[in-house]
Amino acid sequence: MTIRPNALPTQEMTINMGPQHPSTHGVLRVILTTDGEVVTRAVPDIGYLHRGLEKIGERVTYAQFMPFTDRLDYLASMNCNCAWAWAVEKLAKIEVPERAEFLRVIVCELNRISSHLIAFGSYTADMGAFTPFLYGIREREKINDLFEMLCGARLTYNYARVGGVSGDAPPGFLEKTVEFLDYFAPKIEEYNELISYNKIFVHRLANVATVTAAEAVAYGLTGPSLRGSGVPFDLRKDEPYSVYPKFDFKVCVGTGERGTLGDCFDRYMVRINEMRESIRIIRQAVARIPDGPVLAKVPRVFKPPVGEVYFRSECPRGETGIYLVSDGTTNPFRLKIRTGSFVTMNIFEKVTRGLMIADIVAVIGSFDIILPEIDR
Amino acid sequence: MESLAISLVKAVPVLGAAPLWAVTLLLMVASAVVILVFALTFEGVGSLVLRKVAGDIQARIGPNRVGPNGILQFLADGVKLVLKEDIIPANADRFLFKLAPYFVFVGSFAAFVVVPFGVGLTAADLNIGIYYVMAVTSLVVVGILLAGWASNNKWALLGGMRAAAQIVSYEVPVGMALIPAVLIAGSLSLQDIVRSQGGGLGIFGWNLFHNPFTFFSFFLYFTAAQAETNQTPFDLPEAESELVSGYNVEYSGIRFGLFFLAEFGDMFIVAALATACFLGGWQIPFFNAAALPPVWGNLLSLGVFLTKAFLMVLVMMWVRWTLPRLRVDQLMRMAWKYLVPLTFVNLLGVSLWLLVFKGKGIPGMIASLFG
Amino acid sequence: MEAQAIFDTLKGKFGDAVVELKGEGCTPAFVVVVPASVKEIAMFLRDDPAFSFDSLMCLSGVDYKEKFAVAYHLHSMKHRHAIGVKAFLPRETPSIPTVDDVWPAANFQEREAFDLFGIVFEGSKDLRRILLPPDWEGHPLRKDYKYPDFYHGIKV
Amino acid sequence: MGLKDYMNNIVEAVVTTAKGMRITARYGVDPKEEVTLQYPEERWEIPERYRGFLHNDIKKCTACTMCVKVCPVDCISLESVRGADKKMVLAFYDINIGRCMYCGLCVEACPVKSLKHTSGYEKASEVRGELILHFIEEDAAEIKARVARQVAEAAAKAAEAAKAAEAAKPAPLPSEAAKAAVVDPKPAKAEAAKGETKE
Repeated sequence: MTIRPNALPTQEMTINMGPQHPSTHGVLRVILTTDGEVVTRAVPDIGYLHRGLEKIGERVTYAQFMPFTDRLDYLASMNCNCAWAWAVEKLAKIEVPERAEFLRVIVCELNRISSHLIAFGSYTADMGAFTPFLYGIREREKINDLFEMLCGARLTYNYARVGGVSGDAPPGFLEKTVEFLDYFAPKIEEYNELISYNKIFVHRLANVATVTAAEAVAYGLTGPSLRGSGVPFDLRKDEPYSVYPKFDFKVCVGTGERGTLGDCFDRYMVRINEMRESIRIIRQAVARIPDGPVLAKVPRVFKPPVGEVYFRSECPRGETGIYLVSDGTTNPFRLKIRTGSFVTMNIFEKVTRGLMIADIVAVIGSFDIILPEIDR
Repeated sequence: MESLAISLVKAVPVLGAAPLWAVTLLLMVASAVVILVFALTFEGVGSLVLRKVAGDIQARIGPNRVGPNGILQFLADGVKLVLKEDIIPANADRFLFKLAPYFVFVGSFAAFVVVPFGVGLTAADLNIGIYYVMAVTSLVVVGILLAGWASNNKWALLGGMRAAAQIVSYEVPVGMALIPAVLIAGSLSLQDIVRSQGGGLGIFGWNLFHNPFTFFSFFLYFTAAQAETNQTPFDLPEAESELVSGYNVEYSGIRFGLFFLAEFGDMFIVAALATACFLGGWQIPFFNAAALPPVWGNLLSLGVFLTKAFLMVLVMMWVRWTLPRLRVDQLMRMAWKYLVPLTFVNLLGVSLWLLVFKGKGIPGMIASLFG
Repeated sequence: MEAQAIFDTLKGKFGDAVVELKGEGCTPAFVVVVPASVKEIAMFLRDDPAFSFDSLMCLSGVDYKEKFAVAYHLHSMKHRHAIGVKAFLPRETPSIPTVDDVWPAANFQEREAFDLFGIVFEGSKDLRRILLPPDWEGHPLRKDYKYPDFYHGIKV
Repeated sequence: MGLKDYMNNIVEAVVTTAKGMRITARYGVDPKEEVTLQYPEERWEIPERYRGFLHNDIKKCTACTMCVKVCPVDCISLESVRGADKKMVLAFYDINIGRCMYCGLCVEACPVKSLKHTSGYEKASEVRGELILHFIEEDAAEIKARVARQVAEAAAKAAEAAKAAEAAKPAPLPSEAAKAAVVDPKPAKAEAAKGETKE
């Protein structure tokens, strides 16, 4: 198409997407420069939810910071709880009873399922299909019931403790967990039939915002976003922590089944498939959980040795790395939390160039970002 | 309308004293009021049903607090819409901003005039019925474009532009998909089209089963019409999750209510046209409603027509709560690469069929085989 | 590859630019380097096939009261080994070359360190405040940060 | 795009739509699938470990201030005075449930298990002050005065007893003893903190 020399001059339009927008998953603001429907540049602006968690971390003790990790990624509080506990235990060299580790793995994987359910549900809602979202929420409520039984809260669990977990599984918890898994496993197939392979849905996601494997590694993508690009890297397998080496599970990677490798659809499918693997892990963990105490004898206020530790664990939204510098006092000297979503936002501007406005929504959903984790 | 007035004057001698034009005017006003009341009631009930269906499909209950089982919810919603503050953005083009909802409302309601509700229940049985519907529903696009422009909001503008592109594109397949029914009936009047689907063949007398091409025509029409009326999966002009709420993002109170009502009005028009053109309209299988006394015949056929139309509306809601939304380029591709060629092929097929088989459909041929 | 071996190689290549290896109490062990040569060392660590540290896990600023530090935690997808690199900066003029053209992942984390510590990354493509508003005064994660009472006339 | 792809696209779109609609229809017609809980009328079963509002059993409480120290958001405040029998007497014990994040650390820290989570979760108020739970209704100043009086009386008694036993030694002034008994919460905190780090 040639441009007519006497055509009317056109100009690009700057649109503010967010911080109040239904599909930015919170208070993300994206400054869009558009040429009609085509986005020429999308710059993320973050920080609307900055609460200074790292600064708070410097004034509370190691044990007291636990409830704040609930607020790090509120859809996967258990994973953040456990990540903090593992990091501090590594720093202070605390041995954890095996039953506690099994319980942690069970709750982490349950929380991974519930977090992926939200990712799945909100993604479909972003794409215009509202019904699967409510199906996802319905299943998540059942997980919340389990957690409520275990620790008494439905959102901010605060379950892990430095040295173990806050309470043993109440009678009937493990049985109910298995019951839930039996109920939930066929639902994944139903989701796939309902929406995943729906022609419109596939068309919306396939070949959109492709990230190659090399780019994904260079930009520090982690978790499902990295695996969606075909990199089989999972911290649970490749840098094993806790009792994960004892379980048999598969690392799900994107295959490019409906488009190019590393597009939105691959990232989406990795999450769907990971739910199946989590079910497998939980089944094994429930079957093999040993008896014993669930909390090591750790004083409420303790002084870890001088030193520093960088510990990373596989959270539903990528690697949550905790960098702790201890000066030998009761409080952390410096605490830095590297979260999956924050680093992921780095690649956002690059992959969204030339997409359409509707695709911006698809990209945000496919990275499954969550704002409290970005802004901390 | 005039013929109706003459017959009315004959039936009721008291009216003979008044001039004929006055009686006609009176009838016009009366039928307008009746249609408006019907449309508003439908929209109220429709919104309630929509939410109930959504609730059922989404494994929840839906509205159930206002009145028994929530059946008065639509009244509560209506009262709320009327009482809410009517906000006009400071930088909006006030005149156009106020004008836009009326365009949309009028465009959607004027189409009710020709809907064949029953044997004799049509406000105006125009001999260009289908063209008339196509023409007045096009007013909606003007209203939406105005709303998008006048709001002085970028999201609204995008929604308006999307709507304009979408509705104009989808007019083509919608029109093309309706023409087979016109060809079979040999008339553009909706009443004629309905009448042509009667006879002793029962439901096989419907245009839907006339021949394979009309069968496809129905689905093509249904798909394209969903797009023309901005229903999911083609609700791009509103696109809650992308454009926040699209062209009506700045509207509130009763002005928003007008958009809302027009949306349901469009929904009914699509269902009514599909019913009239493909599903036999008010025709009752194996039963001639026109032969009954006028009152009973009309009531019965009205019931049948509304049942069919409501079933179509239910299907539209069902689709709406199942499918995700297309992207704007895919929407255009669907119109011009899929629906337009397919409807043309269909039209050609129907024309050839009618030419070759002398206007007979498959059921008709089978019936004549068995005597 | 072990931290000691990495350190030895780096020491052999860069000499005085590589100061020391700290392994005790630190996981992963980290190599202390002088800030000016961070970029060359980073390039080398990324490109040398024996190391191929292709991913920057974490970049953090640390305020040691008398000086600042920037800590890089690197990981290699190929060899599956990790190392920390740390550079100490003077408190008065905290500035260090950027590594965002070595690892693109560094950009946001450098912006964060700039925002919360005031560490300047020279040559960065886009060094703006990221978490705090552009007109915020001070760098909150510094140990001597005083909480402001008001922000734009609003009580904090 | 060949004709085959073209037709495939149409068929696939129709088939996948039909599949999805089958599932939604199943949910639509099956009333058993409705999971909504009609909240004010129906309520879910509160599990035993539910972390609702905090409640402090004042009779058991020893005013050890462990809860105050462990609370990450400082939502518990208390003041206590040393009573006549050397035990701490609470002057006031307040929990700001508007600030509380229901983490449960204080409940775990409580050595006498007087602090507990209840199953309560409904409390909305238009006034922030109403979100502060006062567990001692009596006025703090009155309690302090009463305890001081008791301490003074006890001291006087002790002094008399001491006088009777050892008439040679002078007894300390009662008012001074009372003053010393009113413990400032801050030093108590520091003391307890020391004890804690030791274990």
